[in-house]
Amino acid sequence: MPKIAILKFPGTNCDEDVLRSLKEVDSGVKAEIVWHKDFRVGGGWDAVIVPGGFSYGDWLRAGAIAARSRAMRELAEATTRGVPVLGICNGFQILVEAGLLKGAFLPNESGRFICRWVRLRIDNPKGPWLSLTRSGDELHMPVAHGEGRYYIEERDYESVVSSSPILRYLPSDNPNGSSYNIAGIGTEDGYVLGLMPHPERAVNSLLAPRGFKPGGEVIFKSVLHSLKPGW
Amino acid sequence: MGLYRVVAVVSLKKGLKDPEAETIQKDLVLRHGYSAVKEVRVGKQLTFLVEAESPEEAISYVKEMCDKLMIYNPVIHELYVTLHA
Amino acid sequence: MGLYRVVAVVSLKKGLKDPEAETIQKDLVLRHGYSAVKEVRVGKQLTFLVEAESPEEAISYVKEMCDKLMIYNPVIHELYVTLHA
Amino acid sequence: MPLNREEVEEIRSILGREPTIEELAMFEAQWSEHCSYKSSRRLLKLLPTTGRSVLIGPGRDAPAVEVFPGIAVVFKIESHNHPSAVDPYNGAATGIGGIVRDILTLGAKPIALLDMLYLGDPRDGRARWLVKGIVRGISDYGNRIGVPTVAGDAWFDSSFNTQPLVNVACVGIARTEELVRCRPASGDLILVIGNPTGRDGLLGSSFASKPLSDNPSEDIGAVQVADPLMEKMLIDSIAELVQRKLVKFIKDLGGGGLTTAVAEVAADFELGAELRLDELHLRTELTPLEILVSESQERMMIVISREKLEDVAAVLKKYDVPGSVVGFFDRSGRIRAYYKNGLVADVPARELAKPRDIKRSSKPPVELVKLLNPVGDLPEVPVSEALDSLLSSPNVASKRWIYEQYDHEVGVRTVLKPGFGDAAVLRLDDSRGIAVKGDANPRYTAIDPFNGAANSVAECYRNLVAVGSTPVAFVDEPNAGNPEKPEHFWYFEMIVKGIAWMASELGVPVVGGKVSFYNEDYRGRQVKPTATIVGVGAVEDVSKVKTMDLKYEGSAILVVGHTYPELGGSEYLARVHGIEAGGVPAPRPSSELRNASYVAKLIDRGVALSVHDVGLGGLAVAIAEMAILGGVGVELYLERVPCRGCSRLDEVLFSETQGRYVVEVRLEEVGGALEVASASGVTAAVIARTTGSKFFTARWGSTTVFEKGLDYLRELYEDGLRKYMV
Ligand SMILES: Nc1ncnc2c1ncn2[C@@H]1O[C@H](COP(=O)(O)OP(=O)(O)O)[C@@H](O)[C@H]1O
Ligand SMILES: [Mg+2]
Repeated sequence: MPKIAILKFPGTNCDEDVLRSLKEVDSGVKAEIVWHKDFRVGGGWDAVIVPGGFSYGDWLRAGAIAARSRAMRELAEATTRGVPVLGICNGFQILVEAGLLKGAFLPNESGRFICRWVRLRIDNPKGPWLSLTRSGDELHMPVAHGEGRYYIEERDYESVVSSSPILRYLPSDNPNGSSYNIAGIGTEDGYVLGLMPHPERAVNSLLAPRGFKPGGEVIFKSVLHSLKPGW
Repeated sequence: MGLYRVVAVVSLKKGLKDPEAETIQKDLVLRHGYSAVKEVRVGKQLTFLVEAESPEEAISYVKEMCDKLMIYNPVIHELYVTLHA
Repeated sequence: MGLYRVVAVVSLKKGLKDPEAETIQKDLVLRHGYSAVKEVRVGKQLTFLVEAESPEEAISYVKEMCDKLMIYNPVIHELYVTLHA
Repeated sequence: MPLNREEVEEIRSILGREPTIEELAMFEAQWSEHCSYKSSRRLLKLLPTTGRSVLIGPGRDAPAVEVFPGIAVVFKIESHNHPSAVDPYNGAATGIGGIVRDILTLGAKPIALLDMLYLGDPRDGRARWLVKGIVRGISDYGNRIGVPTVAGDAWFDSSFNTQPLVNVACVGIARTEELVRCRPASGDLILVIGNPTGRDGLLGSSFASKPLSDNPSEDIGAVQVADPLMEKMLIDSIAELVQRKLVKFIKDLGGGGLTTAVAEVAADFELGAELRLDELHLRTELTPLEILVSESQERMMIVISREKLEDVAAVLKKYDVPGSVVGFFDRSGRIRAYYKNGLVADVPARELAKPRDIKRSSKPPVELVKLLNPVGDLPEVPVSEALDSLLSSPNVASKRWIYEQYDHEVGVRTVLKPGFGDAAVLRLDDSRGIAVKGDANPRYTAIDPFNGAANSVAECYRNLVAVGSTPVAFVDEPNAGNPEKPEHFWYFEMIVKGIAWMASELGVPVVGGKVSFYNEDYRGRQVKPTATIVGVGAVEDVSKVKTMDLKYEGSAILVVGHTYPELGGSEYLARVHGIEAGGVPAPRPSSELRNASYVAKLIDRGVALSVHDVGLGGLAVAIAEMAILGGVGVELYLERVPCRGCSRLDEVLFSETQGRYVVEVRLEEVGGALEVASASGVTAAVIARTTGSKFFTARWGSTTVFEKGLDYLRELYEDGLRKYMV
């Protein structure tokens, strides 16, 4: 069984949710919440998830302080060794702030925090986190963020649009005014992926409101599938 | 009539705890060795481009506006209004 | 050695939609009739109390720190650093 | 409220000498209304506090009930009305902080927040500023600490324009055997952990125990800036301390600060304490007096045995939570505080912690009689327009603008989310869960505090039943005026009696609560006295939980319970006729019980497809909400509504008679459902059917009373509150 680290900073608050949901997807999973002070590249982690929350209170800017932390330097090192990394919500913001993914974040266009379910569509699924999905698949899951307006400059967008995995809100569902309706984006090989919506809140149909299906399950299944020896 | 750029800064009153500033100082500035920084304070800066007869008028116009609109809360904030340099 | 107050203002680049500024402007003009306000911009102001040899040194210390620590994000922000008046 | 002359005299006689200024401050903090309940304790004894499920009743920071064998729910309510009136953002935020810390004291894990907000008229500028600040404060704080805000109540009324009511509740869970219930013993160390103490919040609880000054900016000492990050670190570090069994006792440093925390524990366990005030970690230099009574937020007191100190320190260091050993408990029965080796206070713990009750006089205000008179002949108004007006009333309209600002999903438990049903439901393990909801109706309690408060209890009960839970326990928060004014105190008295009566009748204990007095505006006018009730229900199988949106075309709609001509105090009278008077709907506990158990049966047997209780705005509003949310049309036959004494259409449509539910039932199950009803003496009738038409139509015999498009109604409902908030 692969070993997954769930990296926790002061203010991270979705760590236990990710753990619970991973176990719901596969009860045998080996996953562990790792306090940022204890996180090491050499910890033998097969994948790392940076969960949501408000690291360091999100003071200054969402994810900005955590992005400069020692743990994130270790994580950056891990990505060069091909360890898959998933950033969810604040985790995505941290990865972007740390320069592991392109773009930047701005406050929601409404000026308010927003918590609601949205529909996403996948472009260029690639890499371990999306291995069981196909281009054009629709996934449903909730967002909950105040600074979730993903922004990417046009030339950067041009350079990733046809090569990198991108998750987009259906245009009618964009909750924050992000560029090109982007909800999530990955590196070209898809090993590092970040997304604003919360897949861990969408692994069980019990938690999906009427009209929505739990679309987070496939992301966790994908990584567990991809990490199986021989993949 | 002229156009004036008036800057209003809203910050927490002295003596009140400022968790944002403290976190920035402790977990960012000092952690990375910028120890010459003795204190950090955080405020919000609003810049208004105002049409007025004179700079004084522009300033007092903005002051009144900030009060009326309750852009800051006099109970916890201080407001500092100047003409943009 | 002296203590200098250095002010760093982080604001959104022009052209990026700033909901806070828009809300204030809408509220100002539409609801309260302050139509002399032509533009509103919002920024975050960080004030650092810095120990340095000279004001110039204090400023360049803060500038460097802001770059290194990414106090602002050059993709979306402008940074403006001055000595406190 | 500063100590009065008799109180100072009493302190002299307790000490047998002149008190020091530190001692005076300690008494002032501890004997404030907020901390001591000196005016309210006698009446609170009337509340039914016992029951099979009750593990810990009133007395501790928070009560605990056993919802399932081995699973305890810890929940509590709190008001932050006064701080929110002067600083809505931080006032509301620190209210959340405080209530969460109450839950931590038993070692429970906070899993849900509720906010019950009684706010000003959204058309008023200051009121709107308060609303926005309060909601943002709750949002920023609750979201940051990772506890979902899953339910609440929101009410808009000009009586709250300058003094809103911000009542918040937190729900936590723990395994029963893991609740922190040890006794602190002599020799145990007292630690204060969390934020360094500052001058902020100095004597905040005495601030909450007096009317607002007319110049709010003078109350700076009582203002506190919220620090949700520190709160989150407290939650995480305490969870680890508890899990590793390193603490014996935990207490929140709330109203009255260090003094209250230490004095109450010492008094409860017949101990004394020795404090070294200079050991406490501070933010700025403070005098010993300030250290004793500062109410800086995000601080907790933990009591540990000496040999655990090193382990505790390591946990605190891991989370970067500052802490200091400020003293220890002893057998002296006295609180002795030293500052730099000088003794600054030496007072008996018991006398400090338990001031004598004050018997307040109580007298119904004379104007009240007029309010209670039956409302005279109402002009006939078109009911169709009345319905529009009700659906767009901010009190009735969707609260989406509020709850979408709250992360109500964190924790991956929220099975029934805000806006979808009468209460929120959270899953615990795979199949079991709990339902939670908070309710009040300030208009009812302002007209008739006894019956109004009883109705708040009943409404909360119905909301819990409607989603498919079994009510287990309540906590309550009466928000009243100045207890020194007999006309204000009377409301409090009646509210408590009304709550006690209804809770006893329903057989659900009131296991805890909080009292808020001095809710007056700066002119000394009492805001609408309000009885807020929060309830918890047990859900055996979360997959059976019922939402209120209509599900299918072609099903039958049942109403459960009789409708009486009870328009007094209703939303209809207020909104459409501008009248806030009349006898409020009568509480009818026996039909509440009967109807509830019937609805529970329908849910349990899988007969009910959707359920909604009838509340504000009456039957018409309840059905409209179900249709709007489900996007399913309805044809309503008004002549079939079981009524007693109704002579007008508006009575049938908008009466707020209690104890009623609307249930959607599959056509083929109707016969069975009605049989069960008559067998159990319950009034139930099919009054409508669902259609594929996307219209809400009401007929009386062959006449069409109204016919409205669902999209049109949805717009009214969704926009009623939102339109003021942009
Ligand atoms: N202040 C609030 N915070 C969070 N949710 C709220 C608030 N006010 C209302 N709600 C939610 O909106 C929905 C409707 O509430 P309400 O009108 O009070 O229902 P009811 O009439 O059944 O008591 C519920 O899901 C409730 O929890
Ligand atoms: Mg209801």
